[in-house]
Amino acid sequence: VYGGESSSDGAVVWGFDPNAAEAVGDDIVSLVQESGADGVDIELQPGDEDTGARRETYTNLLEAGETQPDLFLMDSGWVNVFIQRGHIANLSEELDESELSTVEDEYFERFTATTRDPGNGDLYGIPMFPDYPTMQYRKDYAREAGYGESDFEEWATEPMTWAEWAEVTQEIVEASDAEYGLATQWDQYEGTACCTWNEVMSSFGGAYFGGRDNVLGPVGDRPVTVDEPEFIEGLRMMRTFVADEADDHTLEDEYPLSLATSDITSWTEEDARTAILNGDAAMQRNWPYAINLNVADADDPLPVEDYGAMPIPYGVPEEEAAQPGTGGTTAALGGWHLVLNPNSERKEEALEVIRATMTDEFNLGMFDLWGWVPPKPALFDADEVQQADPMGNYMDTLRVAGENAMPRPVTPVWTNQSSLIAEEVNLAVAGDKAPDQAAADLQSGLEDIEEQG
Amino acid sequence: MSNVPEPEPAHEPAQPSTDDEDRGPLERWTRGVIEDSEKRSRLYRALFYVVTIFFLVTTLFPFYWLLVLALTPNGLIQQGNWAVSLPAVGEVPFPAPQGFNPAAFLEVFQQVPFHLYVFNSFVLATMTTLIVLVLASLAGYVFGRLEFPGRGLMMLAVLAISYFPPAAFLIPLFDAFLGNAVTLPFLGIELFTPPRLVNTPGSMIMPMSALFLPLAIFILTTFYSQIPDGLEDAARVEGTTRLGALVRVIMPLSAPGVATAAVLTFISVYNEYFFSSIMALQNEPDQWSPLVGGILSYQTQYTTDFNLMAAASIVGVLPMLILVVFAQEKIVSGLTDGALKE
Amino acid sequence: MSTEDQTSGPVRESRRSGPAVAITRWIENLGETAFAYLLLSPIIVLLSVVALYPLLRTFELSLYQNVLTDPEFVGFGNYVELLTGEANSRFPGSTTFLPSVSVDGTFPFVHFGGLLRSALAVTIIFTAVSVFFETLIGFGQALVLDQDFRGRRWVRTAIIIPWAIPIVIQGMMFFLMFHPTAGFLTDPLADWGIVQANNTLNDPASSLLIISVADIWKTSAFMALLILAGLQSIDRSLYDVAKVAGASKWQQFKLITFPLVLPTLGIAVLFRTIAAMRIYGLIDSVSNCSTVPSLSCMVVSTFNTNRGLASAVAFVTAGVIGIAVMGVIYQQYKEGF
Amino acid sequence: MARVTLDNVTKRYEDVVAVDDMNLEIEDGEFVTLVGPSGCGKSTTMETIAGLTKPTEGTIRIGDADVTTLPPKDRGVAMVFQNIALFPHMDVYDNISFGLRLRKYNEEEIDQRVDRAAEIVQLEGMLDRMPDELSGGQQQRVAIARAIVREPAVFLMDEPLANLDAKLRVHMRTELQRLHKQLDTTIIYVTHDQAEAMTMSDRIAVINNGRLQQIAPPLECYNEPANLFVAGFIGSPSMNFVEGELTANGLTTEHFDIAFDPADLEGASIGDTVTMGVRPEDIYRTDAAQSLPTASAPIDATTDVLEPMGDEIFVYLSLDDGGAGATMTSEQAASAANQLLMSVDPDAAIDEDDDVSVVLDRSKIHLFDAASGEALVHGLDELTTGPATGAESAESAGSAGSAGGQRE
Amino acid sequence: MARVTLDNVTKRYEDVVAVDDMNLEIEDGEFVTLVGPSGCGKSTTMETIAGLTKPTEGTIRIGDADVTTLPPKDRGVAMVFQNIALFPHMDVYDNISFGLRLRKYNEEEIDQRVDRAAEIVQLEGMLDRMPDELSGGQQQRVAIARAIVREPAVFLMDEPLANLDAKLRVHMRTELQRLHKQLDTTIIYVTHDQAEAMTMSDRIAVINNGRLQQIAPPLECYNEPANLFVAGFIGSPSMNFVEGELTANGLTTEHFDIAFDPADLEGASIGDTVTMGVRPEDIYRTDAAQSLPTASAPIDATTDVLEPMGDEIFVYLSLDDGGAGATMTSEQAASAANQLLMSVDPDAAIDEDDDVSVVLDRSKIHLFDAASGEALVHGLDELTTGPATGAESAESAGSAGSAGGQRE
Ligand SMILES: Nc1ncnc2c1ncn2[C@@H]1O[C@H](COP(=O)(O)OP(=O)(O)OP(=O)(O)O)[C@@H](O)[C@H]1O
Ligand SMILES: Nc1ncnc2c1ncn2[C@@H]1O[C@H](COP(=O)(O)OP(=O)(O)OP(=O)(O)O)[C@@H](O)[C@H]1O
Ligand SMILES: [Mg+2]
Ligand SMILES: [Mg+2]
Repeated sequence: VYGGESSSDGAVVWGFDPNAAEAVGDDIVSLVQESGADGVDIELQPGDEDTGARRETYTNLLEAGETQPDLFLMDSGWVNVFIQRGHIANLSEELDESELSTVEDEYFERFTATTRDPGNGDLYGIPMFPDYPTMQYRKDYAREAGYGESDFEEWATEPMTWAEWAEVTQEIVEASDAEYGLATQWDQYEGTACCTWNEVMSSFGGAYFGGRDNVLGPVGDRPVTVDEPEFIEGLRMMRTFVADEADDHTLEDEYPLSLATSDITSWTEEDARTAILNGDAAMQRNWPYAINLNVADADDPLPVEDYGAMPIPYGVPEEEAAQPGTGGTTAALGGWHLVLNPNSERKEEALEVIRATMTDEFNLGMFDLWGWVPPKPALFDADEVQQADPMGNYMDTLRVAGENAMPRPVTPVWTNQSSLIAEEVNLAVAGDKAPDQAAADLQSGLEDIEEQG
Repeated sequence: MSNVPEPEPAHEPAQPSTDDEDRGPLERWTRGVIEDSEKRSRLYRALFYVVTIFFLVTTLFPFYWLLVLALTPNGLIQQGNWAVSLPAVGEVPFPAPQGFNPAAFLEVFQQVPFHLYVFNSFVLATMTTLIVLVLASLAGYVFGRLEFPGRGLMMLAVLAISYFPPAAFLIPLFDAFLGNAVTLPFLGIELFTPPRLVNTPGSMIMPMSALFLPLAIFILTTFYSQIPDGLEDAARVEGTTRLGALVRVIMPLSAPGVATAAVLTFISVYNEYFFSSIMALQNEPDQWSPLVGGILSYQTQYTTDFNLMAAASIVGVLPMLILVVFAQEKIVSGLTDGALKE
Repeated sequence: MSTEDQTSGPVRESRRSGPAVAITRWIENLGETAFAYLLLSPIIVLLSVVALYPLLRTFELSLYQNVLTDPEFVGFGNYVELLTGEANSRFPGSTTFLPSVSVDGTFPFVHFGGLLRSALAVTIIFTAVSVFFETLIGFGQALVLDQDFRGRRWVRTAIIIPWAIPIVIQGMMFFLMFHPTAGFLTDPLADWGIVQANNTLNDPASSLLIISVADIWKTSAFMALLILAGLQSIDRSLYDVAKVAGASKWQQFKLITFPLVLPTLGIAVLFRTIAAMRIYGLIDSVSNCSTVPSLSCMVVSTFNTNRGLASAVAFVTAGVIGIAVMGVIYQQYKEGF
Repeated sequence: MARVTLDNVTKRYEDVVAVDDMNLEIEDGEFVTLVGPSGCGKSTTMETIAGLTKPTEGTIRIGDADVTTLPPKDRGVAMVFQNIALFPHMDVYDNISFGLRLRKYNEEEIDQRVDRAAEIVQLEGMLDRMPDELSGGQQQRVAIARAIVREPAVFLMDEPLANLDAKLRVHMRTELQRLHKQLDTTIIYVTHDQAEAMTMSDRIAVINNGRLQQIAPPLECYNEPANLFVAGFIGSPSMNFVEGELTANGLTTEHFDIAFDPADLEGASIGDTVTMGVRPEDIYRTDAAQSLPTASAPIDATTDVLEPMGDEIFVYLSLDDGGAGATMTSEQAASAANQLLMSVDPDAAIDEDDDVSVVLDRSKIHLFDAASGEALVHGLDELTTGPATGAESAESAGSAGSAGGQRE
Repeated sequence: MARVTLDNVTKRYEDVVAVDDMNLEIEDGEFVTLVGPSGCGKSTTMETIAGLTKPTEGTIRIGDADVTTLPPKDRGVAMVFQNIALFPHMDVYDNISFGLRLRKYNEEEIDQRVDRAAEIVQLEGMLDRMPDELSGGQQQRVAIARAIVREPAVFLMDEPLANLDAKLRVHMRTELQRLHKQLDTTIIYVTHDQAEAMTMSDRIAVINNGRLQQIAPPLECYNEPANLFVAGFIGSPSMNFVEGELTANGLTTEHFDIAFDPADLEGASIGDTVTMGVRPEDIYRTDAAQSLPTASAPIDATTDVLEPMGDEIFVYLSLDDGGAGATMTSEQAASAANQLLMSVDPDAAIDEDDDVSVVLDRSKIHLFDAASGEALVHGLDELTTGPATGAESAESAGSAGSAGGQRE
């Protein structure tokens, strides 16, 4: 019945982010075509929203030698695995020298590095956008608590401590319609381990593996530094935010209770985003796309004037951090790359698309459309960026976040470790397990995994 | 008339004699029920309806819940207030539709080409069911009606296949269906190179047949073994072969069993997604991905559009509902009417 | 001489020539054993190709360490690691389920350390609870459906339809019912102390309960369908005999209905037990494998990271299931299986 | 009290009336046999009594109680089913003890009763066989044993001996009769075996097309059948029927006349068509009938076919020369106008195609109204041989040869 | 050629030998009836012939071909099963036409044949009923129709008429016989109805305990039973047996003697215990036996119980004064030494508790070796009434009353 292998004859198929594809898919396609790939048919194929699930689908596809999709959007967290397996095309061989040097010269090299073969430095993907979370908040609510533009301006670039932030938030909640202060993702899943908790932990001067330098290894030869006071302190703070009542494990003297809804322990990004959009939450920790969506593309968006962003608060300044390279405001470094399917039957067109995405025009356009932060430092200060609507309004905050980005601890054992981390951290914050117990259990669990490689 | 003393120590023993005094209304009622067949049958009927309604409510409630979700605009769902205030009782947590947004169903169709997925599911399920029925009937006949050395062992072997998590079959099958050479395990001797079967019905039907075969075999074995030998004998004397008797007499007579095996297999395949989601590499309809693949990809792509998810689920269930309504009438109750002689 | 032969018109099979007839005749003349194996041959072929071969390969895989990156033959190393608890850290849910009752070291070789213990415990508890209630409810439903009453058709449809729901939808339903935002059941049930109020679907006990209920909701229909089929193939005249012999409704059930559907019931319980012990999809869609770590969960969650170990778990799972259903099989065997 | 009473019981299936307005009163302790052609409604009647089928109309009483709506288990009846219906999942012992176990008899009592029943039906030593390991007759005996162990007030037995050999059948009959006496139970019995019906029953109920034709003691049914149907049905081989016209001199048939005074005949008048019936054993060769005081006038015939049966020989007599086909048999002979079936002693010297002269025993001649089939008279010996007005009326019926005569 | 031959066929179930070394040769076109007690192996024998059961030992041939391993469908046999075995999921038409449809007859031919068969079994108009809507007898008729439409070379019929009423049975017998003649088929038939066996068969095969006892034409089995078993089995009521000792004067039993010359008796000598057998109809009241040339010496007896059967009366004679219990019946009477069963005319003037004198028909007296049961002689009229050496040897056997006499 289905005679041909593909339904989208002639089109370059691009495995894509489902939210973006649904909201602004057509615009993105036009943007690519206008950026130099005119004449190329492009079809965006939405994948799983959950990054882990999307990785598994792509793994199967590429392992099976499928010819489609021709292009993939891949999380900077797992491109490396595909490079190791030889599943994606080596762009160093596919692209011209000049194009390669563009990547070398114009892109954030720290971000680009995640798409290179660590062995020989070959390039396997074109960075699309780095992703840094911010603390987004309802200015309208804040105004009701008596805060004004000057405060907002200060908040946009000056990170607060968690205690300060909590106080402010508490005030806002009390003064406004908000039901609670903080919305974030804290389910048992990758996002908690790689990002939300990683940020809190780092801001308290903690780290999973003894500091920033050990994030990417060497597995087995690095300390596990989980059962440490700063780690437990961070957990207790989060527990306090969620807890209804004080108990042995809450820090009710330093932080308000019930600042966050206890529901966050089942939440992922979208739950948090809708919570602030609905007006339930005063603040939300989320990625830039949430800004774009909430102020522009959602069904019932908030006006830009009412939506603010600030860097994630911190527990201890960098100087006081127990683990090297941590402390201060921390944003988990996410981001996505564009990679090429080596089996593609439309390699030429696909490469054309790749080239189009390397243009400034595309980068700026995507920032405007969907809030993809340009992967090129030069563009950060570009007028177009500053003037982009609505994202331009949040550039300052994003820059601060970018400067304080913490890469993910992605190693071959990370999958096992992350599920363990997510589980323990989730339980501790939900109050199902004492934070120190969770830390201790996690310590031994991670050590086991480290040992066994 | 029976003034003749009872010749045997016990005819039918009498009902335990009842002394009538000092009985509460409940006891009287109970006794009334015990003694009065009219009352008893009324009680049975009442009990029967209570039980039936209980089953109906419990099985249907989740569907009602889906419907409520689908009809409620997503914004309202997220506020999550399902309390319904009842007079006298107060607030009762019970989901009632808040707002009315049938557009969700249309929206779902815009996203997912359900008709294609449903078509795939039907093709896969029908073919698998046919294969399973044929093979399981043979096996059921063999195991249920023949005596031969190795019978118990063969049955155990067939059964043992179902002990394994489906994942245990996956890698080698996936490899083979990709068109990689099949090699003899442990020895590494290359046997043959199969054609590339991924994204075709074959890659799903074969493993699914094997997966659902044991259940069907066991069902049919049980049913076939209960058909009296006399009927098979009669058929054979009339001129059928042993297999002819199977097809013409044993299978029709085991129709409840055959129908059940068929329905179970069909539904299982229709709902299967482990193999199909992997063999249909991208859950695309043109890769023979079944309905579940479509719904699943929908679910995973839009994790907070609860109303859409619910609507998609309802849409996914509808074909099955229709099938069950009509097929069960044809298959199952047709037989019941034959068997029920009252 | 046969008059049958003399009649014109009909084509007698034995008269028709050609290989088909010869084959039919050859088959018909086979001894019982040969005939049995002949009929089984297509199944044997199919199962060898799509079941036996993969299983052998998988078994081979289980003797290697992590085939994807550096295949290294380790013999039964994976199994040893699994049984001694050394591999625990590779699995989700290693420390959470059940308060840790330490039985470490009570056996010379096998340490029932956290993981295998929780996975076993989860699997067995889930299986026992769900199969028990499914059988009970399924039997009840079958008895209802076996009656003749107005609207039976609709009741039957209603009862069967949960079985027709894909697991992903079923999981979605129950997930949403307990979803902190969209759901409505958490609070009332938590008030009754049945489930945990917060983080419900990340709480092992609550999740296990919810998953069991979800499974019972769906799979009772499977039981009902099978048992109903068994009920319907009972010769109705036996009831006449029993009635006249003085059997009450209950006695008819106990002495006629029950023993006669017992073989079918046995099959139903057998297969439900097997399926329940392989529970995975529902866990994944309602809760997650860290919270409710079943045996199959262990297979799936290690699948992409360590195939050798995953394969070993698959075989251990099969072994556990084999042991668990031995009782039922023996019962069936006695019944003449 | 185990009187069984059926009042206007009717059982209708969609398009079939299986039992049609049946009224039956069976006394306590009576042994009543239902007989009738296949499909006439015997089993259905039994089923309504047992409570397995609700009658479409009418009421059923057992003892003094109206049991029409009572479930079978409360009616105190035991039944042997025509289709045997053994429980396939129980061995012989369990099948037989089924009813006792239901009533929670103690083990010993059960054992004892089962042993006794097994002995009665001669199945000792087969108690642990499964039903499918038994021969047809053995299965039937298990079914009987299953009913008799219970010793209830009413037994319903639907062709319980159909699959047993003659000897065993005789044995079972005796046993059933003894049981009947011992337990003083009411037995309602269906059989196709006339000997059985004759020897065992207190009364026989003849049913046709769902309607009761006659209920009477066996010999009364045999000797004084209420109508043509009963006359033809009871007795094997069947009664010979010859149609004729009632004349002033008696009966005139195509081939012979029987002389009597029709005025003595109630319910019929001259000119009516009546059917004469006579049983094969009531036809004698004229030469052997000297001792018969009530012989009719001799009739000439030709012997057609002889059917030796061991203890008797059936002789097919042809009344006209055309003769019947050689293959004509008792059944056809009984109704064919030109044929008579006669039974003679096995030693009788008789050959095929002999010319013989036969007489009928007038005391055994039955007359029926041809239209309604109702019996008019049984035995013409009480009637005068001619019209009452005639001088010959004084003539003794005893004078053989004078009463009526051969006509060609 | 449809000769059916069984050579040393044995069928053993675990602990039961159902058929024991059976040798049977049935000619093409022959009608053979298997009779024997319940459970003797008749059905099993049929099943081996049909191919439904593989014999444990021995070979079966149909025509000239060894069919021992041939599947049933290729044996060209049709069978009526004892348990009827209608296909419950097919209506009557489909049941009857099953075999024809399998053989792909064209519709018209099928219709025609089914109609004809339905007519034969009198089931016209019931073709669209389901089996469970039929009475027992109707079901059985469907089973017969299913077999006869096929018109095969060999018919196997296992009690095909057991559930039919006497009239229908007679009809069916005729039809089967006509079919037999018309189609010239071989028919192997099982029945418990002696009349059926007698009238229909070319030969009767008597089986006991899985072993063939005698195969012979019906009257031969009746008149010259090969052994005690056959003698007792064939004939209803059963033959009277009295055990006695062979003396020089003939047979001496407890209550009477029969005079003959034992030297004429092959296979037995003086002093041996022999069993005498005489059928009820071969016992006469002395006064009614004047015409009997071969009467034995009169025996005094008392009538016990009378059992009127319609066309005859069974009289239980007690030879000693002790008398038997009133409930003793034919079966017991036949084997009890002090009892004889006699059948008399229904008109006979006979009462209970009368003293009567009876004679036996010497020409119908059978002697059997008591130990082996083998028949020694059938009819003593050919033997001299006394020892050959005695002067009386010349005495004619015709002189009634002189041969033997009463003993007390
Ligand atoms: N499957 C079996 N297993 C064990 N014994 C059996 C089996 N089938 C039959 N028999 C025994 O074999 C013997 C012969 O059985 P068969 O059915 O041939 O008897 P039959 O002569 O037809 O008797 P009936 O007149 O009662 O039908 C019986 O004693 C019976 O119990
Ligand atoms: N379920 C039914 N549906 C329709 N007709 C039926 C049904 N059961 C019985 N009959 C018809 O009712 C009539 C009486 O049946 P019943 O079984 O009482 O006959 P019977 O006298 O026992 O006959 P037999 O001697 O053949 O057993 C028959 O004509 C039969 O075809
Ligand atoms: Mg009947
Ligand atoms: Mg038999």
